[in-house]
Amino acid sequence: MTVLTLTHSRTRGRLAAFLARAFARPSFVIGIVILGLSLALAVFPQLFAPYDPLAFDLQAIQQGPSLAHPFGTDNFGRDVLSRVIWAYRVDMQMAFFATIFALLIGLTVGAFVGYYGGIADVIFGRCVDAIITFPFLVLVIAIVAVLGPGLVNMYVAITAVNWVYYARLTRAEIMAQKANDYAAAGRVLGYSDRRIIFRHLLPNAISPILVYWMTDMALAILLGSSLGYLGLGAQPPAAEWGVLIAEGRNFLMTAWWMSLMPGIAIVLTGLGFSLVGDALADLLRPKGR
Amino acid sequence: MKSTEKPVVLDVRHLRTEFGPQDRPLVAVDDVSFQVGQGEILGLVGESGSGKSITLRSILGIIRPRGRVAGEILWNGRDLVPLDEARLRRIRGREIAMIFQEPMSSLNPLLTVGLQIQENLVAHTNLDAKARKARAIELLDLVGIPGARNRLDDFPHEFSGGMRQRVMIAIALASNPKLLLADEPTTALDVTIQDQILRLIQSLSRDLGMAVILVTHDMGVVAETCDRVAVMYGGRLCEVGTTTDVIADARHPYSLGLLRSIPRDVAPRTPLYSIPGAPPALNALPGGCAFSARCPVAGRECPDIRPALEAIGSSRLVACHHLEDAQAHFGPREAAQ
Amino acid sequence: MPSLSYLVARLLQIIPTFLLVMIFIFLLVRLLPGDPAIAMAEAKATDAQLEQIRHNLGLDEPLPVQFLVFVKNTLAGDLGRSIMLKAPVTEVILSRLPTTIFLALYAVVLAVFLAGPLAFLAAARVNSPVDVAIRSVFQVGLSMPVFYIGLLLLTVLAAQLRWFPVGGYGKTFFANLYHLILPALSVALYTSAIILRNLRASLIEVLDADYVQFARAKGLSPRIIMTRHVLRNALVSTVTLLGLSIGNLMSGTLVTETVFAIPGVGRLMLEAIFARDYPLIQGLTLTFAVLVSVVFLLTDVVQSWLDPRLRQS
Amino acid sequence: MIMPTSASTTPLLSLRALSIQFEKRRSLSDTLARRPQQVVSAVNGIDLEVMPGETLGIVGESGCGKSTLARLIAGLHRPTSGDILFEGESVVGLKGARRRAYNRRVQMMFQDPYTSLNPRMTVRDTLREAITVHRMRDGAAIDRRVDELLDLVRLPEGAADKFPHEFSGGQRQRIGIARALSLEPTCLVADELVSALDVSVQAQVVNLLIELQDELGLTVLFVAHDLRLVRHVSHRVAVIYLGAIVEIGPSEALFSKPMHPYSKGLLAAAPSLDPGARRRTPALSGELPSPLAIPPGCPFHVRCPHATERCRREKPALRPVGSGMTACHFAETIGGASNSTR
Amino acid sequence: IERGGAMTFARYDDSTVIDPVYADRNPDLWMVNGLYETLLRNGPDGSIVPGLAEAHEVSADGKTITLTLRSGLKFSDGSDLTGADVVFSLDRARNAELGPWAGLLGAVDAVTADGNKITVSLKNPDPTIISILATFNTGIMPKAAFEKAAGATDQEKARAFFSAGPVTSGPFVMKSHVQGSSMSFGRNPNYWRQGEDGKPLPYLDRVEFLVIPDDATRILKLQAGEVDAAEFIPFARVGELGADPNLKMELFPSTRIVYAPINTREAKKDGAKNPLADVKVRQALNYATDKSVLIKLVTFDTGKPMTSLMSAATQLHYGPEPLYPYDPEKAKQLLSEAGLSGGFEVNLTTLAGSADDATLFTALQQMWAPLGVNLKVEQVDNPTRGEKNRSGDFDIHTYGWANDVNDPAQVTGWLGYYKQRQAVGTGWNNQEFNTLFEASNVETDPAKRKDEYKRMQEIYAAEAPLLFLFETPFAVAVSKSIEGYVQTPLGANDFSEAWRAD
Ligand SMILES: Nc1ncnc2c1ncn2[C@@H]1O[C@H](COP(=O)(O)OP(=O)(O)OP(=O)(O)O)[C@@H](O)[C@H]1O
Ligand SMILES: Nc1ncnc2c1ncn2[C@@H]1O[C@H](COP(=O)(O)OP(=O)(O)OP(=O)(O)O)[C@@H](O)[C@H]1O
Ligand SMILES: [Mg+2]
Ligand SMILES: [Mg+2]
Repeated sequence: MTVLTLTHSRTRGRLAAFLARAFARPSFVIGIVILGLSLALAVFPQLFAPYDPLAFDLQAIQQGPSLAHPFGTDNFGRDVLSRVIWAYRVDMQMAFFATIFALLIGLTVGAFVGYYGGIADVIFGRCVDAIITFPFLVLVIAIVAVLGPGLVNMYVAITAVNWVYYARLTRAEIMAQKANDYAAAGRVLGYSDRRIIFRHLLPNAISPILVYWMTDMALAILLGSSLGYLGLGAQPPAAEWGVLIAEGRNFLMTAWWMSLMPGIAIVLTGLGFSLVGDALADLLRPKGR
Repeated sequence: MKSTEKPVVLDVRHLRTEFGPQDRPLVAVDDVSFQVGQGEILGLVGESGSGKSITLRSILGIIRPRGRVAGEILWNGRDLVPLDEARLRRIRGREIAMIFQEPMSSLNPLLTVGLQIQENLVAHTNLDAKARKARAIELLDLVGIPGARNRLDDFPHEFSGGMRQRVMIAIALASNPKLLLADEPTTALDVTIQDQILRLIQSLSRDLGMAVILVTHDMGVVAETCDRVAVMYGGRLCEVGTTTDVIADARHPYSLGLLRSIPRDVAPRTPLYSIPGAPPALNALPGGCAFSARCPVAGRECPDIRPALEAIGSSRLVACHHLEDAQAHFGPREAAQ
Repeated sequence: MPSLSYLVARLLQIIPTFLLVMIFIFLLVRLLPGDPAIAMAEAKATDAQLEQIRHNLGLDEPLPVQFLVFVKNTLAGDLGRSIMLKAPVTEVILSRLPTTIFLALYAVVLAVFLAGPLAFLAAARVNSPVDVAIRSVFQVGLSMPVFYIGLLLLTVLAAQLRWFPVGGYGKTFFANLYHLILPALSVALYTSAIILRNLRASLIEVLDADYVQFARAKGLSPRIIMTRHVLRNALVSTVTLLGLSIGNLMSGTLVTETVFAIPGVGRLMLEAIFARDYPLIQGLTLTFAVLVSVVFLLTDVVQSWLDPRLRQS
Repeated sequence: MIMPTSASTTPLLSLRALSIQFEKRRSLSDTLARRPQQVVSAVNGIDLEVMPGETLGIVGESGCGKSTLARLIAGLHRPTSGDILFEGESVVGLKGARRRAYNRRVQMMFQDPYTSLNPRMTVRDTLREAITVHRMRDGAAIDRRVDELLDLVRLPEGAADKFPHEFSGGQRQRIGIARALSLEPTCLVADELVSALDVSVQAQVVNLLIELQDELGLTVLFVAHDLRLVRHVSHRVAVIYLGAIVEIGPSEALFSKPMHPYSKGLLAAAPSLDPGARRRTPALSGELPSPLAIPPGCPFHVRCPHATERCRREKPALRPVGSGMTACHFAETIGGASNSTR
Repeated sequence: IERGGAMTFARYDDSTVIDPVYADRNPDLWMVNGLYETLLRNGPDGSIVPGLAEAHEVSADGKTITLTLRSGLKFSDGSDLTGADVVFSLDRARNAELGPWAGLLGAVDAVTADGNKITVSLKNPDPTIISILATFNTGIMPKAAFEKAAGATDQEKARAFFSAGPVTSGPFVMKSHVQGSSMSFGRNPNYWRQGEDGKPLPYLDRVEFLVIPDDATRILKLQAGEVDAAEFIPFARVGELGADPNLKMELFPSTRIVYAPINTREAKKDGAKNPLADVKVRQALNYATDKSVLIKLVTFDTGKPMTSLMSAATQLHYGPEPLYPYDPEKAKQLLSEAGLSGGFEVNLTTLAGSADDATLFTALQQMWAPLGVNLKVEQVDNPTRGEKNRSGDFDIHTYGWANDVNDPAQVTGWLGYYKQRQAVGTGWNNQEFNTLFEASNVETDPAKRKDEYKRMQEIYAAEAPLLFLFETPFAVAVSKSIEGYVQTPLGANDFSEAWRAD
């Protein structure tokens, strides 16, 4: 997860030192614990969920939290805890897949545009403007409507918009790094542009982008939930926090646990991403001279 | 040690400034004592990180967060260390002014130069707006900024580095301070501009009786400008004396080494002297002499026993256990290295 | 103030952006499955009737022709007639826009008032319990879906405590301030969290900057240092961020307006999409683009007013 | 004075009327406001020959074009006009393998020890990369070569696997030198190699440079603003003012008897170590004019105490005066006259 | 007690243009009768009762209808309502160039007026025509006032007329309208009808409408007492609101049915063989569906199983018992007869964001799994679903329907008549059914027509081109202090006899 894209084993020592510094921060530890747990829940929901998230139990409709159902049951008698846990799988996937391609595309485009500048940069600038001035949610909704709802199409939609933000960020970082003498040194040493971009500039430019990625993953969950609320996100009967909240919103007064529990899950996960992101931002900030 | 016959305005006694944890502090300034007389220019030299800037900042009480200052700083007999912010504020900028090391980043980029000069006058004088403006123009004129009248409304980025440094000096001089703390006012500048600024400071000190502490690490600047010089190493003073004495006849091994590494009176393309080793980390200084690890004449006791700053002759203080050895080691110039 | 030619240049730059936006949206709506005719007459019409409707709407023309007509009419200031509302798009948008703008501005103001002072507090005591507490609370705002915040606010503050009305909006300015406080708040929480993060970070940086230290060395009063030296500098980057987040904010209104029953352009956009109301979608998208561009422009102006270095481009 | 090690008379590097202009980016609003295109003339018709094995010092005020010249030679900029010949062949605008071959011979070292090394690569990575890209060594020989280089620049054992931030400024400069040397170049361009360092560290690096040069027979272009150092290091020195050479000549001669009024001023302004020899007035007044608007005639006339009407009109050519060349109409009358001893 | 007062009503969507001809969305057409009175009206039991016309008469050949206008009828502005207005309104209503409803008057040849005698002559007998004259699209508008409205085309005029606060013939006048937000109706003092207490209708002085699209918010608004009624209460909350002492939870009988068209074509859109083309498979799926569970889960026991293709509240409905009672054994048997005991995959196209559809899918998936039917879901928005329906690109999809006309022909034609809409897009093409439908549309003998309808409903039930799901009521929560509000089986909002009790 850190920046250390270097392949050498020597980096391990540095990584260890980095981790030592990171784990000395309570906020990072809390964040990492949250994310670790979330990941575990996402990968092995069946180990944690006490019930089948889809099984109706018409005898136990909308029961409040109890020992049998710590998070209560929903309007079909499904166990809310199990649904929230299974939703981790969908939402963590969403966090990852909705951002990873944007990250990769943005990095590549941003790196090239930032390095070469010129006409490509001008065209890029106009495209960025157009995409940014375009109402984000509208674009996503439209793309989802064209391709049909469902997670994969949602990823496509979010990526189509989101890569711009990564590209902008990368471009700026690359331009800043390019001003450093080590980039000029690379040219004087006769290195190819590709080597300079990917081996020298990018590893140095990547920290803020990774930090942004962290927050963006939290945002992706939020966005996915909003789309779920509008019915454009995850497909039923799969549980997804936004969908769960949307399902529960009619019962805020009578069965508050239906929407509150997934709400807490979203906030907690978002908190995890942000805490880790903030800590990374701090840790990765280039040391002063 | 007495300075010259000039009355002492600043008397720093056992100044100690530390950062970081209480139990394992980083001591940036360690038991530093010196005096500055009226109209005197005191040079403070030493390599990067030796604590020069922190010494100056400690005097004005603007150590960045979590720095702790101890000792006495007697300004015209009044101790500045225990003073609260509000009282200090009346001294800062009015009686004691400071020029920062970084001319590029020390001016607020969003405010006009005129405003940045005049806000000093607002804080420390009761001149009215018109008078303030007149004074601001006068100040810019004084530091040699051409067309001063038209430049009040310009922003810092519209000035070159040298001019910005001069603007800083103008700001510092706004309320006729009695003491100017100049932190490397010329490092960022070219020789010709540096020259202009040093001449300016010199003439102000001479003409207005302003005391100056001039921080630099360039011995040439000291030689051309200062009356006395204090050499710092690892947060401590290792030698204090008149400029002539120190330049021509340094005693401390560090001062000697520093002077020796400057290429003067050596054949071209011959090896220069250089002090072996690297500067120490300030939080891992030996209990004794800070320079002992790099000192060519260090004895066994040096790392453990701290040499006191002792008077040698009438106008010089040196902190070293092995003055004679040093003299012998560096001895005649030819025996370099 | 930035020069006139700078402003003109900025405006000229918007042109290609707009053309791109127009092409995007034109193609996008036509890629959507289902067309206005189907959306309009959904259940009841026969295929022949549908054809008739399509013909009436000009949807049977080839795409390039439709696009040219669209561009031509748009340039003439005519955004067409809304299929769904049977009224000129311009008229519809103009009647709905003020509410949304009001909501967005209200949210921005709330966000700034929420985040500003607290950012100061947090930056003044970095890593103290106060700082940590402030950041955590706002963190929650950052990770809650707008519709959920909205619903919670509605249920607790409006329906239960009856402090505020449940949704809707007022007729006068002050009535609106009262009516829209919850929706504005639910949008503002997110934005304020972002502002807080950014402002806190730049305050910390600025508080440590040489020119602030220098200002202290000049013996200036803390009040002057704070306002004249610290705040202004910290604002430069925050203003950019605020401008950028307007886009997000507008997207936020889409959901908020639905939850809070506010007749703004956000909700209209949703309705238009679901009705495949091509002219309305196109008109609204252009409106969004204009709004966002104007905000960016304003951001630029404010920034170059704050920061003289930006004045000469 | 030690003469260049090679007695060859064919120059290693020749610059022919070399000029470069940077067009300031013209924004749309400039176009709208009909502001004219602004052009920075960073280097203005420099003619220069560098002999094999010699050290040529280049001095001048900040912004006069020293770095630009260095970068032009290293191939980082493309000249607007003029030519650069390396061993008699033009090297302007080389691409691909030919450019690589040129850079293998002509290396550059940078002023800033903090930004000129990739902070995410260990010293070994940095050196290995240079060696492998140019196929200087194969297999195990690569690591041996790395150790050799580190030894050459006197870096302690174990330095190889550290990252740049674990080194002091002087050590970093030595890494930079090792990196340049890894390609076994014939010519080094050192752009303010030691300006960022403390005096005592400067000495170490300068010593190393001189030593290596003598050992390896390198040609060095030593760009700096510390006149005392330049004098110590160089065989010949060129003084640049606003992108043009105003004086060039053997180091000792130039320092003891400068011919151009600017050289004189520059030397006088440099602080001497003699507290006895204090001046009350600045050696040279006025600021360096903006390279956006270089004054007509002699570019120095605005600051020159001896300027006449002719200087305002007519640009003086670089011509032989004394043991070097000077670009001043009145070099003979002004030059040489009493310069304070240093 | 004095009946009167004002009320506030929370709607799920706003009206666009309330015009008999242009109303095309439910929020429009369900409001038309509030403003425009028809010649005839539907009684509470669905029978035809007099409206503006105090009497009507059908000629023996069924081709001429004669109506007599009441005397002294006035529009809301006080102008007289005359035969000319009727002719104008009916001619407009049957003009195919204008609105989507002209087809309902397709049989009309001419409309003439002579004093208060209106003559509608038909090209051919049409048994539905009387019902149409009681349907919103034949609401009577003021000719003079409409023609004075600004605008070149009829559509522009209609909008201008509407937004100016139109002159009306119904119980209310429109006072104000803020698009997307609110609307206000005021009392029409010239309305002709009297209430059961003998006082002139309507009782209410004002009806304020607020548009609140979000279900939860609409209910919160009602619970907070800011509105007096909220429509389209999600069935999930019917129980909760019913228990609220301040509210009456009204479940108005409706003609609304929820069903799922099955693609009966031999091949799917992509060319693959379609197992659903086999009637046995369709029947099996119907048997495998436990409607009572669906009714519990989706409608929270407010719904009823379907007994015919049309709701029980529709005229000429025939359905002695619920269709396809839950019988998994029979389903299994039918499938094996169809050679599909190994199971197969079916795609259910649902409406994105619809909680009901999501529930439906989840339940069906669980019910059908034992048969080896692997149910997949595809969520789309409304227009996409419409497009898929029309292009036959689906297996099964969800749909709902409510009658607009108080006659079975509309729903029957929509669901079963191939030539109209390929039997609601299913591609089901039954010769006998089609013939019966065509005959019934010109059948003037009510008894014969009833028989034809009985037969059609039998055929349809047996052939099962639909998954028959359930009928649902219109759920409206009304404050205890409001009396007399009715939503008709056709969905229309009827405030004419409502009043505030406190
Ligand atoms: N806020 C701080 N916290 C911790 N350490 C500090 C702080 N400020 C300065 N130091 C340390 O104190 C030491 C002295 O710093 P100072 O700035 O006085 O050096 P200097 O002699 O002025 O060096 P230079 O010539 O580079 O300006 C340095 O080692 C520095 O790292
Ligand atoms: N890439 C560039 N684009 C535009 N102008 C440039 C560029 N590089 C250098 N310049 C300008 O050319 C002039 C000469 O710059 P250069 O860096 O060569 O000076 P220098 O003598 O090395 O100064 P210093 O001593 O400060 O390093 C300066 O005015 C500089 O602003
Ligand atoms: Mg310092
Ligand atoms: Mg340079």
